[in-house]
Amino acid sequence: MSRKSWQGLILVAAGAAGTAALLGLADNYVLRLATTVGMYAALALAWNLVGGYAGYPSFATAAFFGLGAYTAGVLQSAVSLPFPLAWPAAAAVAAAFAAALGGAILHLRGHYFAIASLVVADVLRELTNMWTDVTGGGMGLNLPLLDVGGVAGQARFYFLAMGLMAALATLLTWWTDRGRLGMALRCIEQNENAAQVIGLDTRRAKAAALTLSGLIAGGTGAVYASWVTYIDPTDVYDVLLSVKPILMALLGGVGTVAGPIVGALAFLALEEVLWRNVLEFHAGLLGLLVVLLVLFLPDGLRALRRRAAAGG
Amino acid sequence: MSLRRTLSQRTLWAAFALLPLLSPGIGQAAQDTLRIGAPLPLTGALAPEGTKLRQGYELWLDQVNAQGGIKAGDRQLRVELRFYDYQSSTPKAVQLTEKLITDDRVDFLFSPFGSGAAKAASAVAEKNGVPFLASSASSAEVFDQGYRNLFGLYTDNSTLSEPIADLIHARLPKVSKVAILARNDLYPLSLANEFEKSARKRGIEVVYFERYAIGTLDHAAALAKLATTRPDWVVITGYINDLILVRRQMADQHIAPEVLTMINGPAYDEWIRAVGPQAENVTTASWFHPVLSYKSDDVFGSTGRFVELFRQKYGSAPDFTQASGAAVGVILQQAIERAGGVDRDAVRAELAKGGFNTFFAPVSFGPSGMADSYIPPVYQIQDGKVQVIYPRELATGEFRTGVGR
Amino acid sequence: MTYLQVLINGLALGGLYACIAAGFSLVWGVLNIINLLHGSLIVLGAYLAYFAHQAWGISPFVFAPAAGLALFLPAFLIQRTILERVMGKPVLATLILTFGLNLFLDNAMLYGFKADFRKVIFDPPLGLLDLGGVLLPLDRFYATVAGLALVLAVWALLRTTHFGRAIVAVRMDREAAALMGIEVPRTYALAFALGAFMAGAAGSLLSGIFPISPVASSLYLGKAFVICVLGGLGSLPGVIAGGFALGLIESFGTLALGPELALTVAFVLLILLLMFRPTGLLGRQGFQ
Amino acid sequence: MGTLLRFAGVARRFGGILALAGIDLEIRQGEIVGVIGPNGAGKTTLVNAATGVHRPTAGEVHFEGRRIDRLRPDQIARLGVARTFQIVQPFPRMSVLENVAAAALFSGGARSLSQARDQARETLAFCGLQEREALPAAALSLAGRKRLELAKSLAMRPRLLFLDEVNAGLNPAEMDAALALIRATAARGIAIVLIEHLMKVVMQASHRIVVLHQGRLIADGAPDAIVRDPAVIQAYLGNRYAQRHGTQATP
Repeated sequence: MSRKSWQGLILVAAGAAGTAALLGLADNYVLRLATTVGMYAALALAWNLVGGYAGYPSFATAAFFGLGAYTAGVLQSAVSLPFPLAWPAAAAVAAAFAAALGGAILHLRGHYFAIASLVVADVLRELTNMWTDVTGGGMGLNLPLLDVGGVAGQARFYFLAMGLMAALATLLTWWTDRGRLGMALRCIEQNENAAQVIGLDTRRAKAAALTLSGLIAGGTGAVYASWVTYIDPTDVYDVLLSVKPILMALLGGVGTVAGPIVGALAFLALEEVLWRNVLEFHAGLLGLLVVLLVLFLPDGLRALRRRAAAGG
Repeated sequence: MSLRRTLSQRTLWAAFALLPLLSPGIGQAAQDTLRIGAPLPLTGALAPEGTKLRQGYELWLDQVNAQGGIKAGDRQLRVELRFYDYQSSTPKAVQLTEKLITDDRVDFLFSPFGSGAAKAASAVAEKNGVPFLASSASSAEVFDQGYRNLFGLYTDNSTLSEPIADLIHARLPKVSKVAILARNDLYPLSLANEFEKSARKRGIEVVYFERYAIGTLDHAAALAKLATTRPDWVVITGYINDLILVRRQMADQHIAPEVLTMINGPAYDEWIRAVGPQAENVTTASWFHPVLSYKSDDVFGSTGRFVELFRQKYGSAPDFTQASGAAVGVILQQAIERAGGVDRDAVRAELAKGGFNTFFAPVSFGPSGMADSYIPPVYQIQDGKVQVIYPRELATGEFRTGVGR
Repeated sequence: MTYLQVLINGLALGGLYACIAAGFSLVWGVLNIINLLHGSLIVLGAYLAYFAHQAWGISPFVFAPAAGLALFLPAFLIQRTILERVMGKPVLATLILTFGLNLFLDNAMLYGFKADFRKVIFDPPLGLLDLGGVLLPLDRFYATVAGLALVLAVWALLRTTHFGRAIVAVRMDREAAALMGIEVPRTYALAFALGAFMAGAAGSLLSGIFPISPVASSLYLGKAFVICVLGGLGSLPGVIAGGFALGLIESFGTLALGPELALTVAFVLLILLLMFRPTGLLGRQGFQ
Repeated sequence: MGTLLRFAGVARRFGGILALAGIDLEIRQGEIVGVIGPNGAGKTTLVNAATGVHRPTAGEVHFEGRRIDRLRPDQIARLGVARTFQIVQPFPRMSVLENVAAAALFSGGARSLSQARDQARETLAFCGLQEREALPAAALSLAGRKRLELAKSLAMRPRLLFLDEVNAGLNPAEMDAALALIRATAARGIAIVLIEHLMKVVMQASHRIVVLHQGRLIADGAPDAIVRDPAVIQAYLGNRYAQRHGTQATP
């Protein structure tokens, strides 16, 4: 079996073992932490498809996440659609938006693409804020409580739901990595002009990557909305929802399947330690952590492993 | 045992926080400690409000512990406040409320700041049957879930608009047009909606109703449009920074309606100092103000003494957020003392009975859990001073019309 | 009459907006770095002016250059030690690095200055000009004039002094400039420091009009983005055009669509511009 | 032997510069056409016009009777028009095999990645790169990278191939190998347009030579006729040389 499929097996085994252990032993707070890891792993994988594989620095993850959260929220509260329908619908809406966005800004490169994608979340936040009679605007939106057993039941249910999103994201990334789209995105990342000349429709490939990214981020947003039962625009369109997944992918190694997951685990562990001990100034220290990470880990932990493997 | 602050203490306490996780047994021995959980926004956009709430809590804690703790039946209870920073993010507030219940096993809970976070966290408290005192939630939507454990200190937003509308309708019948400019945010927006209802109820035409985006610094264009509608009464809702800006930019465009109502800024000294003479005759309303004078059978004894103690500790007069922090402490204390213990059902029953005579106001809770036992007074800035002009029995000044140019 | 008033309101902020965006455009054009730290630097400048006014009663409009100078050296050092290591690295590295720096500075100020808003209070208040019924508040007038003067001064500096020519040369062609004996790393540091100077000065001018708090830093960054793309990258005349254009758009946008849309209009415009005219009104093709 | 590619009045302007000023030219199936001309004559612009990199500002380009000058580069490539770059453009961090497999996958009609890799191995063998299959493209020598460009183009199973100075910078031994490869490629029925400065290669390989000068076609004919054409000499070697040596130029 090739190195990659061994990696795949280890990843699946670790995931299953971890899930079983957490379901059995952990109390609600640890389950909540694990759910957060699942959420950010999915978001990091979603970003990785565009930022890691195609090398396009997308800051639109928060926009897709927020759109998914609000679509699911409105569908469940106003139209009282049951969640098994609302969540996929929300993911689809986010994916459709991503495809449309792709058509509009994917011809831009470098800084211009980064800024355009960064600003999309702001626009969506303001529009959500403004459309009060549907989204509740500044007053936020309450979602129905899903009766899936008491507090413990809720914690387990959302841990599984978010775990499912992360698994789905991993599967999509694995399928992309080994398939035609993965090859196309790698060519685009390394030399987009040469990619066109060998007959690759780069616009379609990039749009496909962004659509997948939107699908995953939108679905994750939908699960998140039900999990917290109350969302408001500034919270679900927060720029950190775009930046943290990038940092996690960078930490774990971009353009790989396992990288974003490893990165999410490592980053959230760091943040939890940071937050638990230093109450006053943890956001500032987070900033410092980010700076150190970018300076010393250009392509993530895996670089460390590779450097270590090659005798440092 | 007051709240820990120095770094060494904090690391010790952090270790202490881990204890419950490791060995649940230890919890039982310290039974004569009352543990109250309080998620607070110490960083992020709501940091100023979070710090104010904490100051209120601390002042009450100092008084209680100075008097040897809470008398519950024959035992004296040491009070410990366990707080975590939820970084102004509502989901983290819910997460931390859960942690305070399951990990820190707190007996009672003070809610996070604001209506949104309070509503989200109240669901967790309700499911765990933990009485949950909301110090800063005033929107009716927070109390529409029929929760038994949720108690709100503030009266509904309509109690802020109705008194002023009555006052104007009675004193200035010729006031026929009102313009409303609201910050597009949970509490300010629901407040503006209440003013619209109150105005309509009395036949006052709403000639302008606009929302300004959070973070707007330049209101010139919005005010220019407002001016064209020639309103007699102007209502502006928002937080103190917004209201400083709007008041000054109104003066810059010589907009001077018969009545100018701005809610929650003008009652603060900070606002009066910032706008100077333009503060004249501006009306506002608020659940609390230092100028009030209630007698109370709580640790403070009276509004005046509370204000004095607050000024000694923090060097400035308390605003309604700081006061509400201390008020929920006082109410919980009285409920525990009446119940004679920390049993949640007994304390919940006492809270529901109400009749708490506090420095903040005479507080009883309605069926939904929202306080309905007092009318937030109406204030007006007269000669740089805050005067109470409504209700009659608390009034310290007469209602004046016309606003400085 | 309203339209005239709204026109004046829009123009009254043009110079100030240009000053806000000038430093950002310079750093983007010369170092090809999107400086997410810019908003916090503006707020820092505002605080310096606020404290100067509290302590010595200096007017923020006069204090602007001093506030800028105070940031010049620290910015030079930040570039030399931290940013120098990511010059030429992909967009992602520079964006995330400045995001981290911004998170740090923003929270340092939040921790140091607390989040509550502070206001420079003029006693006696500055008052306003009454131009035949149309009112122009003096604080905005001074801020815009001072802002414009600062931008033009920097523009002159770039065109006349040796240090200025070096920056322009590096912006045009980094390798060629190095061959001409220009010490490129030092020029990058000087350009970044000049950017910080403009940010500090803009902050000082701002503190004369608006209340200041660390939470407002992202608002100023957003404006700098829009003005820069609107007016055209890396050209100071472009920034002036962009500043006045944004002032008018916000002013008339609010009149037509209502105040809560002011922010949205600017951002939607930014996206449309990026899609159809990345070079902006006056600017040359941006640097990739 | 129908017309494969036709330029009809093709012009291309870059601001003030007229890079191509109305080119009329036809390339037939199986033909090797050499395109020569001094630097800046418009050779690469001609390739770019045909392969969609720069859209002509006037005139039309037809491939197999179908108009292609409005299409995107990837659409034209998939129709069967391949090209190499004057400055090599590999996918640096991908292996030699992956580079060629990509071309096979997107234009070479390969159904799956594994099929694309098989086709790639065939092409690599044909170009003599099979032992260096696992090397990253960036690790190849200049000659190796030039050959990789050719391999990528061949893996696209083109019917027309533009070789833009694919032999520049090669030593004589490498040049002979390249010449043999070009002939073997043409033998597979692929029409080749050879943009070249190396007279030795172009003279030996081409059935026909076309000369460009300042964006205009000044000669089109058999290699030995072209060399003696006064207009060509004048364009290449300047007026004084032509006058001094009258019309008989040295071959």
